[in-house]
Amino acid sequence: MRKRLFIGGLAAAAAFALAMVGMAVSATKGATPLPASSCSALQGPSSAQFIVATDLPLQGSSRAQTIELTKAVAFELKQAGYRAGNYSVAYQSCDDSTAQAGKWDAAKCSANAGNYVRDKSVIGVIGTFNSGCAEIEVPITNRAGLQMISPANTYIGLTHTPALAGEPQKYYPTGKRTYARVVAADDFQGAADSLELKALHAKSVYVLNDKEAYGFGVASAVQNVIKGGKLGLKVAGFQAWDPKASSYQDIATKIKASGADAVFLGGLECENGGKLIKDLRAGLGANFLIEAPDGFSSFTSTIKDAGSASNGMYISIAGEPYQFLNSAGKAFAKAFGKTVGLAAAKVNPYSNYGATAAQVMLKAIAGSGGTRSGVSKGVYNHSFTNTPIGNFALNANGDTNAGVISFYHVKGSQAPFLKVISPPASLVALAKP
Amino acid sequence: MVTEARTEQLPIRRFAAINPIPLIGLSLVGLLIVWLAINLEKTPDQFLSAFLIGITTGSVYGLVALGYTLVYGILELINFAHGDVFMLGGMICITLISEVFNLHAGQAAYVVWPAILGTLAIAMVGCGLINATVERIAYRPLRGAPRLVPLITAIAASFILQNIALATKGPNFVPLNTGSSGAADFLPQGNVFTFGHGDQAGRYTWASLIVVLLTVPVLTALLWLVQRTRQGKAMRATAQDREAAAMMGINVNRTISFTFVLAGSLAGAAGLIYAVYFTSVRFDQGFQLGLIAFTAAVLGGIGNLPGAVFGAMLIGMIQSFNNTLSWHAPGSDWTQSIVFGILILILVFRPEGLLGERTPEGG
Amino acid sequence: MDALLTAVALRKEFGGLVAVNDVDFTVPRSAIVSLIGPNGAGKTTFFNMLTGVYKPTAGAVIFDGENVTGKPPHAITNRGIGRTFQNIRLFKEMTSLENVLVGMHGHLKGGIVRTILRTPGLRREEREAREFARHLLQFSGLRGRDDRLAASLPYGDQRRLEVARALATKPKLLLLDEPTAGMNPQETAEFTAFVSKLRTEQKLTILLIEHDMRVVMGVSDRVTVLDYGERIAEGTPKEVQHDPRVIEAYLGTAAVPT
Amino acid sequence: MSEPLYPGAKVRDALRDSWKVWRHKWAILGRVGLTEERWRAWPLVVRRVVIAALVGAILLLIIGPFSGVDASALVTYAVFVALYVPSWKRLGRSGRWVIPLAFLLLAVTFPYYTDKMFTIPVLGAFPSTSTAVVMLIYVMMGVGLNIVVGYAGLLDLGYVAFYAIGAYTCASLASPQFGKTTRSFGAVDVVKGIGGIHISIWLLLVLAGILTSLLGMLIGLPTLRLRGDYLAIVTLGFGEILPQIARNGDNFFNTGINVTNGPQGITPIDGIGFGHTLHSAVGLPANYLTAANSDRLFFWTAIVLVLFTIFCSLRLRDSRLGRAWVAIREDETAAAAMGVPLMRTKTLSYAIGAFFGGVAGAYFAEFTTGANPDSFSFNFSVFVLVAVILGGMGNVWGVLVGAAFLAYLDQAGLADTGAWLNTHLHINIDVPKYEFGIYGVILLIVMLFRPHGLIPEARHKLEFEQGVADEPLYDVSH
Repeated sequence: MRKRLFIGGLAAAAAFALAMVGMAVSATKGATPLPASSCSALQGPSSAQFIVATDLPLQGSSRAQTIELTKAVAFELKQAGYRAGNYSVAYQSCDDSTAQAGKWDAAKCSANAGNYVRDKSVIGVIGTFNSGCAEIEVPITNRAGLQMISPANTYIGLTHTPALAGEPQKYYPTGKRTYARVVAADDFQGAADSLELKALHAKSVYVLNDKEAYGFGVASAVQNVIKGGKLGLKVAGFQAWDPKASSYQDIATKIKASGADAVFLGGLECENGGKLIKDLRAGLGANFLIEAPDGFSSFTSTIKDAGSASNGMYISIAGEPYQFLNSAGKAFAKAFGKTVGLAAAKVNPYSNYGATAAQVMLKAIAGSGGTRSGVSKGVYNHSFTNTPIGNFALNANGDTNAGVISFYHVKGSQAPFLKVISPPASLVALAKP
Repeated sequence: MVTEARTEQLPIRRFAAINPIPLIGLSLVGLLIVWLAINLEKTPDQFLSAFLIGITTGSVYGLVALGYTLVYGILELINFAHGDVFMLGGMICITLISEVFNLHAGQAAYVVWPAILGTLAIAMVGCGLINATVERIAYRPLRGAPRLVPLITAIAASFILQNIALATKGPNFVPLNTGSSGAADFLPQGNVFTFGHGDQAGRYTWASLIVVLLTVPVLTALLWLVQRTRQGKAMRATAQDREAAAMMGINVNRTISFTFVLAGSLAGAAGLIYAVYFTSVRFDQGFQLGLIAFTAAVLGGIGNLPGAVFGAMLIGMIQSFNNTLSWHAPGSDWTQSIVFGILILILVFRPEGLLGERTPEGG
Repeated sequence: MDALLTAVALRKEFGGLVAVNDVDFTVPRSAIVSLIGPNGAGKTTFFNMLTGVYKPTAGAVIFDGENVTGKPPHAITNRGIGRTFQNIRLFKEMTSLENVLVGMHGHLKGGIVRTILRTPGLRREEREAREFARHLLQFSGLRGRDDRLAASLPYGDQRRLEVARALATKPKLLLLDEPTAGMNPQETAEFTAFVSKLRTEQKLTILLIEHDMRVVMGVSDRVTVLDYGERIAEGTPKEVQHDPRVIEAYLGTAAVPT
Repeated sequence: MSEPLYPGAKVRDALRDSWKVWRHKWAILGRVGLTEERWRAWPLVVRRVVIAALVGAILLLIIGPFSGVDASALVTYAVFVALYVPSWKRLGRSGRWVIPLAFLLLAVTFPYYTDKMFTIPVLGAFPSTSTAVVMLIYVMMGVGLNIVVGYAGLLDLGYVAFYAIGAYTCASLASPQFGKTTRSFGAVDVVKGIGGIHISIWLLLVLAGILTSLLGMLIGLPTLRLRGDYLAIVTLGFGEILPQIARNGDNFFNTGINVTNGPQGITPIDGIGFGHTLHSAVGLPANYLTAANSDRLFFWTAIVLVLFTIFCSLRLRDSRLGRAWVAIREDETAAAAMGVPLMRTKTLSYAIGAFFGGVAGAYFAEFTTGANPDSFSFNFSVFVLVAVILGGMGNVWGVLVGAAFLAYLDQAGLADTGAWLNTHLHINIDVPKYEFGIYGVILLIVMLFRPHGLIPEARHKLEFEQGVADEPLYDVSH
């Protein structure tokens, strides 16, 4: 009996010893890829020192845009030969959405951020797409000094102008900024959207939002600018639409009763935006002024879901259309469009932002000295010229000085470009709560 | 040890002590009426719009609620999957209308109506079969099991049906072509009547009326079926006492299957109406709407057919008034909470529903 | 002999149906009283009102000098009324011992904190409870079946276990609802003896619903007869046996119990 | 055997009977000369060696072709043999602790070896430490829900409500959420001058538990007298209302009162840790979020929480209260007639189940550094319920395995499986997309074929062994 126990004990001890040996023998060569459960396979040299990851929602109705965006980043890295100065850099595309939700998911964002922080090969992250997701990821990556550059986040409080208590410092527990964005924040869009409403002879605007971080933010920005009183507009009402509702006739009735002559849809098209537009059209008439921000900028989805009801609505997007791009931007759109099989003018504006974010990131890595904190040094208070979105500078908060918003006007099954607006600073300042 | 005094004066009277619950209920209803009256006075057009929207939504809820009530009446089972059967019905209809029959605006009535009736027939048969299959697989093998077991498989069935829709139709809203009334563009788009004037004018479209007009004959036919026909008698007998019904020579399994087919085809009909009137369906909408319909069924007294429709109308109205009215309405942010709040209050304080009768406890 | 339990004008209506119609009823201390009547006479409904399962529509139940009308079942049990059920209602997935321990619930004290800390006092209480439970099982003739699942016991043993479980509530009054239903004559005889033993050894008062007239006549001190929810007779077994209304009631029904 | 009712019946019966191969193993083995008597005549150790060898052979057949047998697989097998073959129990009192302690040791050292382990066929790599943290949190929730569903038999479809309350308690009291007041109590590394209430997360874990159990009682009192299915639907209702309150709680009925931050959710939450004083004095981690081995700290803390949950759960099961719960589950009327106060006992099960849900929610919020209204959907309630049912209602160990497995599937397993299927079968299916459909199938199969779960509670097992299982699964004629 005793002897058998002894043998057993010996076996157990041997097992643990083996385990320890196994642990000791772990060869590391090149970058450690991020887990396959949320990220794509490594693109670029497998012996690369560093990884740049994109963090985007690859499922749901923004899929078309985000997939193209990942391709733009990959394109940019490939153009650079997967090198940033003296460092070789590989690329992985990570997904922060779940198919069930069809959009970004809080737990997924947090898990992804944890993965980036832990994987010491990750030197920078391009993302996120949704501001709500950024609110979760930025504090986590900040603690590890990991720089993020977003091509799409527009929520103001992430970088400046507190909308909520503790913003934006609460996103930077280390006190050092590690997040920047190459896209103009909602205050620009809110000001431009209000200006455009004014230009379209609206007098009283009903502001809707989808009760999402992004939609609520941009809707609030519009509301605040209008309430600022400089434009002579007024807010007829401010309310949320429920993405799960079967009909929005009730909202249409309310808007009609409020005497509004325009409606602003602050939110995402995938939150039942198609049905919302349909019911608004039905209740308010074919000529009623409907304006939506870049949450509706996937024109194909918007037009498909809303059908003929989308006809005549205005959609704003941060950034410039193809014809307004400088030569670098046009060159990018042509070259990139060729690789993904799109005409240059059809390249989604977000692809330009993605490529720009990638260029900023590569430039920062080149001068980083190979450390995460080194990357951040190359981002703030720097100017960037001849990027796919033109020339711009990032200030100490990580905000861009290029606040151009372009407008599109849906006609039939097309959404041709209408104009660009660069809102004056006095109006932008009104957007804060 | 024995207190004689207390034995002397026995409380031999009815235990009809003052019950605060009906009082609270009545005062709540009173407040509701006052609130509605003030809104009516302030914004009559808005009130009328809300009322008309409520009737239309209520009709759709009614058709779904009938399915819940039928199944609950016979099996005492909350068929969670019912809402998803309804959603599949909507999907089937949208697919048929836009891809098979290819209906669009400007087609003649003799093209549109046969196609719609054909779609209705296919959806009803399809959903009936789906519902019966669910019963066969998920409920029948568990008959006699503790009550909670089929409830759990009902949730399982609901998830499976949702995923079938997800796999075939994807995660986004599946839309139908629409016209200027917001309803399907091949339906008549004109107004039955308009009210109010100027910018505030409201209107009632033919499409809305058709929804209500479709519900009425379905309910009448159903009532006739359950109360007048042999099959209906078998259903009622099975609902009363399954064992006794079996002894009387009723094929209990077949009767239950029939009930599920019936409930499913009602869901199919509701699916069609939803498709042509609300014009877009997503894979996960059925569950939510099913819960609302279940609330309606409970509100009217579960197991009671006219009660289900009554409850559905009420829920439709409450939702619509809450969402549409301006004066001190909590607004659509709280609709879901209000509906579930009603469900909880009714279940806790009046589980037999508004139209139901108290049944012998444990009888 | 004072009354342990008195029911005064007890009444129960289900919807419009009167199941028990203003029945007066008394169980004297240390007596064995039987309640008989044809099927559907309202006996079990009456029982359920005594034990708090149903709230009476009207009337009162006085137990041991206290008005217990409308009190919840556990409160009535803890005041000293133990019961068995017509269709055996054991906790089938628990062992015999655990079944009996559930019966002792009201007499044990362990709360959440003490349970999690498992204090010495609680251990002692638990040990004593188990001892007492074993003793009860033995008394009820279930020695050696402590750890059998209730569902796996033979029918007669299940009946005994129900009684043991009811005894665990430390009752003053024991209500037995058709305890010999489904038993063969030998088991019935054994059970009758067991009931008598309960009175003599446990000093219990017993109220019995019973169909088997031999049991009723064999052990009862008093018999009450219910028909259509009304009390139609009351007296000693002899008196009741010869009451014309009782004979009519029983002959009038198709299934005359033997 | 009666006539098959429909074509699928035969398949179903065959599936249902498949485990009988195991029942009739002796009849089968007897053909090749190995009778039960002969087998039993062998010494215990020999028998165990044979079984261990069989297990090894089966594993080799499974793992070999898929991922190849490497050192880690051999070590795993060695550990299994070392634990299984010697009869540790015969060592007396101390021997009883060998296996539990070995498991504990394996669990605690998990972060050190998980990335060195072999690949599990189809499912992919061993869970990473951060995945393991989530698994442990789900285990905690599963064990908590098991007290309500498994012990007391009350179907709770709104468990997510408790989880949400826990998360929001933690999030709002350890973040800049209430920026107008500045209170700090034991919190670590609060950003200077940021405002808000900052209470130590350790305290908040307890507070979240207490608050949720109070809320559990509040919900329980009016509703617990309802019948089982009505109770289920009422809890579902609460589970739907609470997220809406979270979503609209930034501006209650236009009063401007902001409690939950509405759709934005509350983020980030302060760090959890022992502070810098304790760090420099005893070396305890100052702040998990900034520590180099952040994940491991979260993991070990989660292990402590899970152990506490299991400990309480087991103690309660074997107590007066536990017996009362099972009695209520089996027969409410009889339980009441035996002196069990129904309302109080049920409410207690609710409160205790809620307590663990709340603590788990708070810890999860801390781990993900945020509380977001989108996380609290009905699906989550069902997820935890599936974990309880899959493992075996009432059985703590079963629930532990069920919840851990399901959480692994949710976090990584399904995605890995999908990737494996797509590469090897040359298809293109997004497997995680159908996560809840897969859970639906699991629920259905478990309920139809193994209603007591994969690892039934000891008493159910007893029943199976006594042959009751040959009869219909449920006794129709009570």
